[in-house]
Amino acid sequence: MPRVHLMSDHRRFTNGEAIVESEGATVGAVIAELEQRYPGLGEALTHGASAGVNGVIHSEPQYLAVDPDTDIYFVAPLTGG
Amino acid sequence: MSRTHITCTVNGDPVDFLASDDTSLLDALRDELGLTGAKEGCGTGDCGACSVLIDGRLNCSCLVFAPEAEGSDIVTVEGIADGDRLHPLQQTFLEGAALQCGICTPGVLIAAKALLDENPDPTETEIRYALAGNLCRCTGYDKIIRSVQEAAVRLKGVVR
Amino acid sequence: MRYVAPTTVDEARSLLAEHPGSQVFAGATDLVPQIRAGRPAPLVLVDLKRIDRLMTVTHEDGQWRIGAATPASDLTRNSDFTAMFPGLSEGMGLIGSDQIQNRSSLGGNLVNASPAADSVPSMIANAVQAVIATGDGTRTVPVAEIATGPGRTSLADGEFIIEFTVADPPAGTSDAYLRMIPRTEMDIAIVGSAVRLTVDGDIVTDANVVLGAVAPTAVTVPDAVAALIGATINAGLIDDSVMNTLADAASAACNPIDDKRGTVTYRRQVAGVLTRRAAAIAAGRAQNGA
Amino acid sequence: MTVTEDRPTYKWVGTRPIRHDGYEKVIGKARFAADLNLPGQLHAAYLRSPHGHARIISIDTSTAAGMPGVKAVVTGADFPDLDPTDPNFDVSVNVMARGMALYNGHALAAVAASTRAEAAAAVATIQVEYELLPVILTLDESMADDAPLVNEHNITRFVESDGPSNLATANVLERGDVDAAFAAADLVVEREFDTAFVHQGYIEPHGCVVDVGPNGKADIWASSQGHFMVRSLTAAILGWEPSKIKVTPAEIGGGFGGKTTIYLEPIAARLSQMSGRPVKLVMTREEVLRATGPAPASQSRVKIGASNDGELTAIECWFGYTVGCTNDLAGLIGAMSVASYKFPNLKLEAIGMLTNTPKTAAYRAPSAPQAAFAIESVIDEIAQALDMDPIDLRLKNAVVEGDPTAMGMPHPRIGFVECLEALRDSDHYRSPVPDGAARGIGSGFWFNIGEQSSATVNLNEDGTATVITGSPDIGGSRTSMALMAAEELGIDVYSITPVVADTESVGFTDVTEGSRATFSTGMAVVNACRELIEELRARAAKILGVEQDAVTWVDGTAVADGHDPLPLAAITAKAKSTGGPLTVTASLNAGGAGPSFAVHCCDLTVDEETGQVTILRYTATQDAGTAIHPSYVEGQMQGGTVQGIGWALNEEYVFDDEGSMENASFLDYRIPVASDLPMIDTIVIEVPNPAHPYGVRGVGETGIVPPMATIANAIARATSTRMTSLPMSPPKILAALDTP
Repeated sequence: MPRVHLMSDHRRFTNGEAIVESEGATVGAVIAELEQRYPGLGEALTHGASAGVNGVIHSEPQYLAVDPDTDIYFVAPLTGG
Repeated sequence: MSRTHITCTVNGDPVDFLASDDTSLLDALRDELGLTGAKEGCGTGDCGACSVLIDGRLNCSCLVFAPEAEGSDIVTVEGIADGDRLHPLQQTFLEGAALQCGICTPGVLIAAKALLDENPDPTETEIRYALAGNLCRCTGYDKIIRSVQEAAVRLKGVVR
Repeated sequence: MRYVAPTTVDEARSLLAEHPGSQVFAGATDLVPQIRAGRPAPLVLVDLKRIDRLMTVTHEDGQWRIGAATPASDLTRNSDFTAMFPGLSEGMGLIGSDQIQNRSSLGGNLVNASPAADSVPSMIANAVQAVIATGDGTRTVPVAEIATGPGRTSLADGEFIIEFTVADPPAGTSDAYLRMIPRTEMDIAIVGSAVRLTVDGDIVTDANVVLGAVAPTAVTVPDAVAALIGATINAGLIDDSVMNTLADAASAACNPIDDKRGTVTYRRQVAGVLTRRAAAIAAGRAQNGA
Repeated sequence: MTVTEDRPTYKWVGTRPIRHDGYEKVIGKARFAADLNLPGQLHAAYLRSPHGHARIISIDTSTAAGMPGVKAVVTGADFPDLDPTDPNFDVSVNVMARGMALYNGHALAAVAASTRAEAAAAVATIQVEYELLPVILTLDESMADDAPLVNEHNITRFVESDGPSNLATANVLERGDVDAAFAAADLVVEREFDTAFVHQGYIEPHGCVVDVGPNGKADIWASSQGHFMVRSLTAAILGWEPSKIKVTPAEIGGGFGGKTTIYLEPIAARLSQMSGRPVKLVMTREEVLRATGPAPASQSRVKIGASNDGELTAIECWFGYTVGCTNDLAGLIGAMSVASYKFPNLKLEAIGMLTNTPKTAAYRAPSAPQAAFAIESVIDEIAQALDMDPIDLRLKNAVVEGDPTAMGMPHPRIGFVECLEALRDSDHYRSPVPDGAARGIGSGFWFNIGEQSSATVNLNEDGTATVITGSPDIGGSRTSMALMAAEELGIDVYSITPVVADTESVGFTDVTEGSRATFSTGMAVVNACRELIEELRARAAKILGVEQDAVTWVDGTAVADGHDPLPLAAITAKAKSTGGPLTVTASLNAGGAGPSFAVHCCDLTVDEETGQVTILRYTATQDAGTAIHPSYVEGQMQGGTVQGIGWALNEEYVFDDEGSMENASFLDYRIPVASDLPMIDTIVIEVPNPAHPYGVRGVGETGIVPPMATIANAIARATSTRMTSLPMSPPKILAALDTP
């Protein structure tokens, strides 16, 4: 099962859990499953975060495929100058 | 506002144009004569992007009123090449990557030319102080200074 | 706004008389930014640069005559003038970039009446006189009497400066000018200090110390002069006690403001430091005619 | 000097050709935003708020509308109101105020007239009735419990919030147990720092010319860091369809992040629509400084614990940024990025607070320079306390591939250690510190990003190529595209014409930011070339009468056993008969942007009587992955460094207590001049980025991150006084030297 690493602010939905496991073939599916278990978390991840997968930051990861032993790190959106 | 008829030479060509008395020479060059080489970076003589030669002397054209140009000989960046043969400074700036965005380049080339015309063998410090009136935000000045040094070498090689 | 360029002093006089609210200019290196920042443009702009007398520099029988509209770079490139007045030449050489120095003039720098004008302290220290065109003649006053406050001068309407005169400095005399700016170029002085010394052997027989940017106008420092006169200089060095008194006098003479360029305390401290350093340079120059 | 590490030898990549756009720039023919004049164009001028914060009761433009030469006047009422939750709401409100002036300089109205003078005269007649409101300028004022609202529409992002507040964003990252680690540490150093608002300082003021035709089609000519961004933001703010807007990119006179947003185009477009005439709108320098994006000011607290043998065991930071009058997402993440060390225990908290100052914008590695100044200063203080060489201390703790970033995600392949070692072994670091001087070290990095890019490569009948992209080019990226295309196709770099095309002539491309141009757009160019090579092999197979598999592409020729190599030009000459024009478009959303690390070193002296700093020598190392065009990689390092030096020594916004900027000119907003600086020596490190065909890492931003700490650390060693407030101007240094 893909492991999801949450930003501190999103741990308020999971009463402090920093890492949660979640079923899903894409990042979007993982987020949807998390919304079921932790209402509000999915919403926060959709609008306020990018996903770091295998060392790469994706600003819109909805359809990004993930396999069972992937680590997904949710981070605040990154811009540049 | 009445407009004054002004005659002068620009880059070796006799020109005449109309400008209202409070128009700057910079705006006259750009809007009346279509020479957009000189740029406005500040309009107050603090950035040097509008530098031109007036009767051989380096000036900020944004500080000069257009009527003052009457009868003078003006050189802009469009006039420092010899036909399609670039001035050594233009050539070393290209080869030495002394420009990135290029907005300051016209003013820097004119200031560097004014320096070398008067001091063919300047030290690094002399170059830096001669170009202190030309702000550049992209290059950090390093390659500009080295390109002026290289142009000085090439110009000395040419018997003038 | 109308631009006119008289070619004689009389023509300029009548133009100014004819158009109250007109303004003379030479380099306009202060005027243009001020107009751009919203200062109302004058009705008539009188360009003085076409009057030969205001653009020429002559040196005969022990006196220099400098046209008020002469560009600063004409003087900084004049080796005879710079040899006699290194400090004054330094002051003008610091007024902005080469582009600015090819236009800014002694007259403009003085009449713009910025407290931080770089040429004014050295002009005062060298007792430069200003020859002013009045309604129908001229009057001559020391430069120190021209600026009366930020942006204000003692010139009446219609008056303008024709030229400056300064006598050759007596033997054993030299001067120096230092200023404090955050960068190495292109800034308005936070503090400026001009020192002129006359030395006989190794005794200081005459001195003048004038500060810029630390009061509404350039300010002379009598206590500093008193500290210098009679001091001994060996091998170009003034002894420390004199230097400390000199520096304290300079700091005490400051009546500066806090502004975006410097604080009161900073200006006071640095005024003392620069005066000490300028005095050392002037002493070295005066003693060995550097 | 380039230190190259296990990289294939290329024919073109890594050479230093003259940039393709250089000729026009040195003869003064290159056209920047203000260089275009259209027949019949009007000139527009702004009315800007003279107050730091005021409700606009009424705006009366009737007199202005009747003034001579005036053809159109707009105020906030002439633009649709977006919903505060709309992502473009903040930009829209900043382009033109809606009932509320949020800062001194905020645009309230604009007039288009036949001449600039007539427009300005008309602006002066506009009557505005204000209700003055309290002005918030500093972090403390904004954070105060009873602080009035800076912007009543602000909803905090990332965290739960119950209604409008002055808190724009908040971010926390944690790992391990910092308190336990501090208790166990041999040495703990804690310091507070602050930095001022600074501006990107591009020499070209913002400018555009917009011509809206009778059919409602808008033709925009503007300089920006992304003309597709200009199109989408202008469309969103006006409520027009993007397809009705064409944006042609002018040469851009510097941006550094400050032109990744828009200010003028919607106003000029509306004025043009109302007047039926083209409208030219160009800012003055004063307007650029008073009303366009500065980088946020900041306060920070940094606490680091270490063992006696130099292991950095814990770091706890709090960063407070003042982000201007609207909720700016310029990424407080930057503050998090600078934990370049292993730090098993870490707690980083960053907040962004609103102030009645101009809306902030990105400025090279946004929010990282402020954080690096603080962190790298405390790390240097630890090195001093442990009497360790500052490079050795950093080497002992530097992150390598696999170590977690501050955000938890493991670093991909990075070159921080290689930069530290290169500097340690450099001539500069090996030579003794000149007497009277002191030496400082500082490091930093930036993530870089991928985002979307498109590229079209056309082969011309004579075997030359045109490479068309949508990435505006400031630092030489057009020539980098040509170099990569030349390497792929095997033809001369000067037979390639790189073009930055308008929004109707190339595929969608995101803004040039995050040092992504050479990385992402370069990748699109490479992909297009590789597709073309497949097509060329197919065409050669037809010409030679062999199977496509029998043809390989080598150095610009099709090679098949038993046949002479077929040069590219021979194939393109037969394009018609072998299948038609040879053109390929490739696009992608690039992933795998490799971080670029840098380590800087400077020698300087401090005049302890005036507080003046003189930099004697400066060396910058930085990992470029692969330097496609080394001269322009060096240029990015040198330019970023000098901006960092300006930020360190003299640049700051000076506001009066009404929020009016007192130094809105290049005279008193002091960016470094040529005589302030020595040469900036560069050591380019190449640790290839595995996620890019040529190993490219973006180099545009990292250069600005290390300088402030590098200079502060040198000043600390010169004067044994730790400067913690930027800028380290002479008055502040002298004051610090005097306090015991």
